[in-house]
Amino acid sequence: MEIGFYPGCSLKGTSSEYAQSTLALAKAFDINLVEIEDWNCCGATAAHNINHELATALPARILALAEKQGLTEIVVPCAACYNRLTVAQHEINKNPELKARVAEILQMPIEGKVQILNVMQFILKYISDKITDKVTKPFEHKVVCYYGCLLVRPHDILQFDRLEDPQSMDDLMRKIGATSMDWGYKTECCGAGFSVSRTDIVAKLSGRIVKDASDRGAEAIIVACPMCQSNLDMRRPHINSYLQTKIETPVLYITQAIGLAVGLDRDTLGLKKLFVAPSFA
Amino acid sequence: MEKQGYITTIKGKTGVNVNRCYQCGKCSAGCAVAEDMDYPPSMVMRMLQTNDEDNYQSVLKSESIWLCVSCQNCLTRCPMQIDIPSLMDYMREKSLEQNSVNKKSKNILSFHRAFLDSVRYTGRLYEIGLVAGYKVRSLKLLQDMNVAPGMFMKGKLPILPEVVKDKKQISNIFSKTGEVHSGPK
Amino acid sequence: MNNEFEPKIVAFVCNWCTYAGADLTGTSRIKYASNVKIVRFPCTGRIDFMLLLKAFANGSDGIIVSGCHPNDCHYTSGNFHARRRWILFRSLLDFMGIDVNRIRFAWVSAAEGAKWADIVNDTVSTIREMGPYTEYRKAASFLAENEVELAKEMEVPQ
Amino acid sequence: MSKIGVFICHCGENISATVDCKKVAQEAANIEGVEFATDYKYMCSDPGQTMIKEAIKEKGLTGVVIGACSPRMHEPTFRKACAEAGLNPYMCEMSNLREHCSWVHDKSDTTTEKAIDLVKMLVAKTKLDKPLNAIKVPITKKALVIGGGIAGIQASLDIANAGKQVILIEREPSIGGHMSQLSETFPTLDCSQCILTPRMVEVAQHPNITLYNYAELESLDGSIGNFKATIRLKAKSVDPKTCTGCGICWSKCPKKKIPSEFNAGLGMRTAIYTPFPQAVPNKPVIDKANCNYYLNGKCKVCEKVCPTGAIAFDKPDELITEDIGAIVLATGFDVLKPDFFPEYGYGKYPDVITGLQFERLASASGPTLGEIRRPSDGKIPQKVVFIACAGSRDPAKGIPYCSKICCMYTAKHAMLYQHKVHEGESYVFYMDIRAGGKNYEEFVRRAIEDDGANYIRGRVARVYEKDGKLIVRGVDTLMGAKPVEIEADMVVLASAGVSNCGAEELAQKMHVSYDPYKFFAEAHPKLKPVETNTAGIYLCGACQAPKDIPDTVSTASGAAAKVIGLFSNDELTREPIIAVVNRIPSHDVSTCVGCFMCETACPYQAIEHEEIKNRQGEVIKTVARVNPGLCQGCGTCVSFCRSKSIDIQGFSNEQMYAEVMAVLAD
Ligand SMILES: Cc1cc2nc3c(=O)[nH]c(=O)nc-3n(C[C@H](O)[C@H](O)[C@H](O)COP(=O)(O)OP(=O)(O)OC[C@H]3O[C@@H](n4cnc5c(N)ncnc54)[C@H](O)[C@@H]3O)c2cc1C
Ligand SMILES: Cc1cc2nc3c(=O)[nH]c(=O)nc-3n(C[C@H](O)[C@H](O)[C@H](O)COP(=O)(O)OP(=O)(O)OC[C@H]3O[C@@H](n4cnc5c(N)ncnc54)[C@H](O)[C@@H]3O)c2cc1C
Ligand code: SF4
Ligand code: SF4
Ligand code: SF4
Ligand code: SF4
Ligand code: SF4
Ligand code: SF4
Ligand code: SF4
Ligand code: SF4
Repeated sequence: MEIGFYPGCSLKGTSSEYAQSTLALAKAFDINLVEIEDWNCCGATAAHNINHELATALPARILALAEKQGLTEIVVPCAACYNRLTVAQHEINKNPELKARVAEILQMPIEGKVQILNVMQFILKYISDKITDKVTKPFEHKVVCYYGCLLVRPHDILQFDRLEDPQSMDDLMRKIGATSMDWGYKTECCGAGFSVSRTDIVAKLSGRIVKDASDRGAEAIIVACPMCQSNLDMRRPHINSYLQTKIETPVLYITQAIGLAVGLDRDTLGLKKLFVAPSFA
Repeated sequence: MEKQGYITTIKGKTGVNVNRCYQCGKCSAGCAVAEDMDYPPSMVMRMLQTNDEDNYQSVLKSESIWLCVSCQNCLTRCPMQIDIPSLMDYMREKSLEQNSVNKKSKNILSFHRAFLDSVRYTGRLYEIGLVAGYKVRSLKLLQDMNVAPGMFMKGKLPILPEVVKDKKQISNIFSKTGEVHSGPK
Repeated sequence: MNNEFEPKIVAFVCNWCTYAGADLTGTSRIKYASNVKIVRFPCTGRIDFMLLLKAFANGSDGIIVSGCHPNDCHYTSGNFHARRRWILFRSLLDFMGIDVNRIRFAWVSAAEGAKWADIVNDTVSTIREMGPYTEYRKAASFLAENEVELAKEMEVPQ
Repeated sequence: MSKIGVFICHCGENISATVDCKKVAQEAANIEGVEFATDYKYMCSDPGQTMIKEAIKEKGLTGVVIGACSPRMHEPTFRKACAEAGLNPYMCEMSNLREHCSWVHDKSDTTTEKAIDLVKMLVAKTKLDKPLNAIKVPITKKALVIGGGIAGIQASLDIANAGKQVILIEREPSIGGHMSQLSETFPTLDCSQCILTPRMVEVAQHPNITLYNYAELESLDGSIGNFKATIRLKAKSVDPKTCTGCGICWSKCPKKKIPSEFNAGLGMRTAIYTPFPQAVPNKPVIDKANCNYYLNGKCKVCEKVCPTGAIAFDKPDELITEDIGAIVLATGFDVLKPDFFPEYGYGKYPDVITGLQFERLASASGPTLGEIRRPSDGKIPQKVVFIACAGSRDPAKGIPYCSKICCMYTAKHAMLYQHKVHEGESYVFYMDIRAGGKNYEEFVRRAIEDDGANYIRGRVARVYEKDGKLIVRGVDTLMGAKPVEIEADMVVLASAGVSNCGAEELAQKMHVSYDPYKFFAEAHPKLKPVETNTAGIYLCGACQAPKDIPDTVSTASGAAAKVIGLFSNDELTREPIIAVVNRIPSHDVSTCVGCFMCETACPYQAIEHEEIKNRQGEVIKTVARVNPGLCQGCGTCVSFCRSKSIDIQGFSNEQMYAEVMAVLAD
């Protein structure tokens, strides 16, 4: 089976292990993820912070390319890209004027009918049912699931999971044998795009998250967003110096955790690319 | 902008009727960055409600609008369903437009600019380029020197940018949406 | 002054709100133009729009329809029915070649004596400016020929 | 041929100062069908009325038009006078020459001309008047009260004490409603059960009250004065006549872990149970959904131990029908349940509870015998956070209204907590303190000033648990909207008051209107607060909107007064201004085509279906019929009827047409 794939910039750079593990996981379930040809950056926070039209046009090009390539469904693992793409498509569809304007900017027709799936939706739709049979090495660890702020919001547009206290990731983790714990920071913000410009804020916000996880004895924090991952993982030195402790709870992508459970190896899943190395794999 | 009009303009541009806010504070209570803001989100709402040009200008000059990380916590929980994130977007655009960006927030803007420049020239984010661009703009030359080598080692920072083939289309998108190159500040 | 056109205007009002409001105009001794004559109905819901058409067809220059404010209807919802049909009625008027400005739809409560005077005066001056409604004979024959069809047209699907 | 008499009044100078009354009378005399016309200084005075009566008799008048003040003022006066002279009162109409003419125009010929026109209009209408008779309906003097909370209890007692019969139905095993669950009540802090229990007992013992517990309204027919109510008596599985209430059965029942509704889930009960020790009636019922015997055919322990043989497993539901003259709706309210507060973790953290659960904790008869102990581990909480407006005033959660009672009970809760846990700290997050009422503000001030409740103005964004503490993240909007974090042991949500489950269905059964939140709607918010739009059905208490006990009891007594007023007559007299469906030319035929547009139009459900049968008894067609008991005479149906088959007496199509034509005819 073939489904479209939009990696986005992070997955090509800082978060290449997320792309790696997503592709590997799909392959393990006989799904071929086809990259959208000549895709561009979605504009992320930057565009939408300072130029609304640009923030719509950049994702629109991606969607238009997918349509051109005949893709009806695309998987977007980065929660930020997923959010931007979904919101842009929603806005285009509810506002015909904007749709026309965007088509004019792009010099390309756009339908606005592509199904956009985040990694969770992708797993739930195509993999979840078959997981139990495939688990060879149950992921028997205590974990907390960190959804971040973008995966479930804005809820009236995304319509994904429960707004407060979402459960889909927790359910998946339980399926692969993990103990998924209740905690206080499921959907609190990690500092998102401030990673470089306001590292102090990221250290504080991500610090609270990491601390709560570690206080509760989590062996890993499970995420589905490269931005969350890099803030919690790559910024760990900042976090630790802010907290004045040394927390070594690793931050794994959900695709890596599931990958391990179904027997994929460390390298395929890019585990060595994590800054805070997991002790168990 | 004339005194009477900004509430109406905001409503027209963002759909947010600032007068719907009844100052419960739930947004500020849940906002990730409220304690770092000069005006927490519910205060921003109150200031705009006054329909007072001074207060409007204070918001445009505030750090708050740049500190907002668009996490949507406020909108998610606001009993009145007020779309503060969109309002913040709008205020940032306005603030840029009239050149009253908060001094302490120049770094945040520099980062956004550097980011967009990377996208403008390559169609994608080129992270080394981004960091380099940001450093030039923010003059924070030493920042992240400790992280970068680790990233190289782990194969997370490609040396050469990936480039979109249809660069023309990308630069068209930028020029047509009015996102002009600002150059290092 | 004497040569000025004096329009004939019929007001269709409900008993509970506007009729009482007009009574209050009187009790408060607020003066208004004497062109308007009030016909009392139990409720605006009772006001059959065929009756309004017939008023036009028989030489009325203008019409006022007034009842209780939304939610204040003595009979809970009669005025909502009236309001819903008003939308259909406008297009019908148009179809018959009657300027919709010749009819004024208003809400006047029992406490709004002054408002009633304003509405009357305002309507009288509007109609005075529009001049007499002269095509009424045409409307009359049209109505006579199409009465059943028109009645059907006015039916409101729920 | 009609013989109309026209009487023009001067009203001293009120009319004659601007209208030439003599001229009006003269012109009126020339109108076709007018037999006699005159003018007089004061028509409503005794001599004026005598003048009318004499003219009716002498001239044999068939109709009367009085050109005077507003009919809203003197129509009854003149109609009465006409009736005294032997003329049907509904053949008398008034032309409003004062409020609509002399008082609003200056003296001039046009004013007099307008007066003449106004008289012409009413003459035209009166000529088409038909003699009508006031509608008389006999009244069954027995009231049905639905719901046995404090509202239903109060209404029942008031009606019964006036010597009228009452049937009270309560769907639960016991009467008492929410008030029986409360600890102490604001603003006086008297013990709820202490003031309620005597009234419950009085209901049970009152000779004029028949109490059906465990019963619900099945269906309702008829109209004011003559309703027919079918009541479902749900099978109790216990014969109340033989049962002595000894309690052996429930002490032996093996099913002991059923969350008790009375204790708001904080305590357990058995399958055979009375909700609480002071229940009225104090006889158990078996909860079939939880009883072992009904679930898997085994057990019957209760039957074995019952000394009187009262257990009756196989007795089915029973339907009874009662004739009823008036109904009082008193079905109360409910509090918002879980899942509405995922951000507060309600349903997830056992120590996040509702106000109603707090009442049970604070109540001497509750699961903790009145000690404030948190549900998770039974510890006495040292820090309690109260969150006001939980769900209320929150359009995002679908409840934009203020629940009215929670500000007060939250102050009470903080106060009770401080009284019971002296060293404890209480925090109240609020948006506004709504304490309008006698001694209410003083009560709240006491909680703050004397008992030290910490009031913080702002909402709470979320609550999560950590190390056995509930972390409450709120804000203090009076301190620059900076976030506030409190590590609490227990969180109490002042959850919104909402309509009772089943309210919508009940309203539809009874043709009572309800608002978007499914609270029953009063006929007029200010002037008919205890009436519904359906004549003969009244309402009181929290089924109308969240209400505290003082308001509940006042409306209950108000509704009872309406019922007693209605029952003080043997017959009901109503104006005959109602709709009728024509049955001309012969009784068998009607132009009605049975489209029932009228039915969709009628706000009172007054349109019924009637079958017309031929001599062989076969149904020829179904036509509309108006129930004169329900029709209020709005006439909306008339303008909906395409075949002009339904018309309204006193405001008929013909009459309204004639009146309009009279204005336009020159
Ligand atoms: C937490 C809390 C604290 C409170 N504290 C106070 C206080 O301190 N002081 C104060 O004045 N007020 C207080 N109140 C308000 C008080 O509870 C209400 O004013 C009162 O209970 C309303 O009485 P009611 O009879 O209208 O409704 P309810 O008490 O709700 O009674 C309604 C009754 O009708 C029955 N019923 C429902 N539907 C049907 C049906 N279809 N057929 C038959 N029966 C039916 C129900 O079983 C119930 O018995 C408090 C309320 C709450 C929630
Ligand atoms: C400014 C204002 C605005 C208001 N607006 C609203 C509103 O918008 N909506 C609303 O619902 N309510 C409103 N109210 C409240 C409303 O006015 C009262 O609820 C209502 O008037 C109370 O009626 P009452 O008959 O109890 O008292 P009152 O209206 O005070 O009537 C008492 C009567 O008793 C007479 N009287 C007094 N003493 C004696 C005596 N010893 N012997 C004989 N007769 C006596 C008095 O002369 C008076 O006629 C408003 C009130 C105010 C002050
Ligand atoms: S949560 Fe909404 S209503 Fe409350 S203060 Fe913030 S914007 Fe205003
Ligand atoms: S979207 Fe902005 S204002 Fe709203 S909670 Fe997040 S950071 Fe605060
Ligand atoms: S009948 Fe009316 S108008 Fe005539 S005197 Fe009496 S109050 Fe005045
Ligand atoms: S044991 Fe029998 S008599 Fe006693 S309470 Fe139970 S049913 Fe009634
Ligand atoms: S039969 Fe049912 S009610 Fe009776 S004792 Fe057994 S479980 Fe309890
Ligand atoms: S009574 Fe108080 S707590 Fe309850 S909804 Fe109204 S304002 Fe909120
Ligand atoms: S609208 Fe007229 S024709 Fe139709 S059912 Fe009613 S009375 Fe009969
Ligand atoms: S007059 Fe009004 S209440 Fe009577 S039947 Fe017609 S619509 Fe119903």
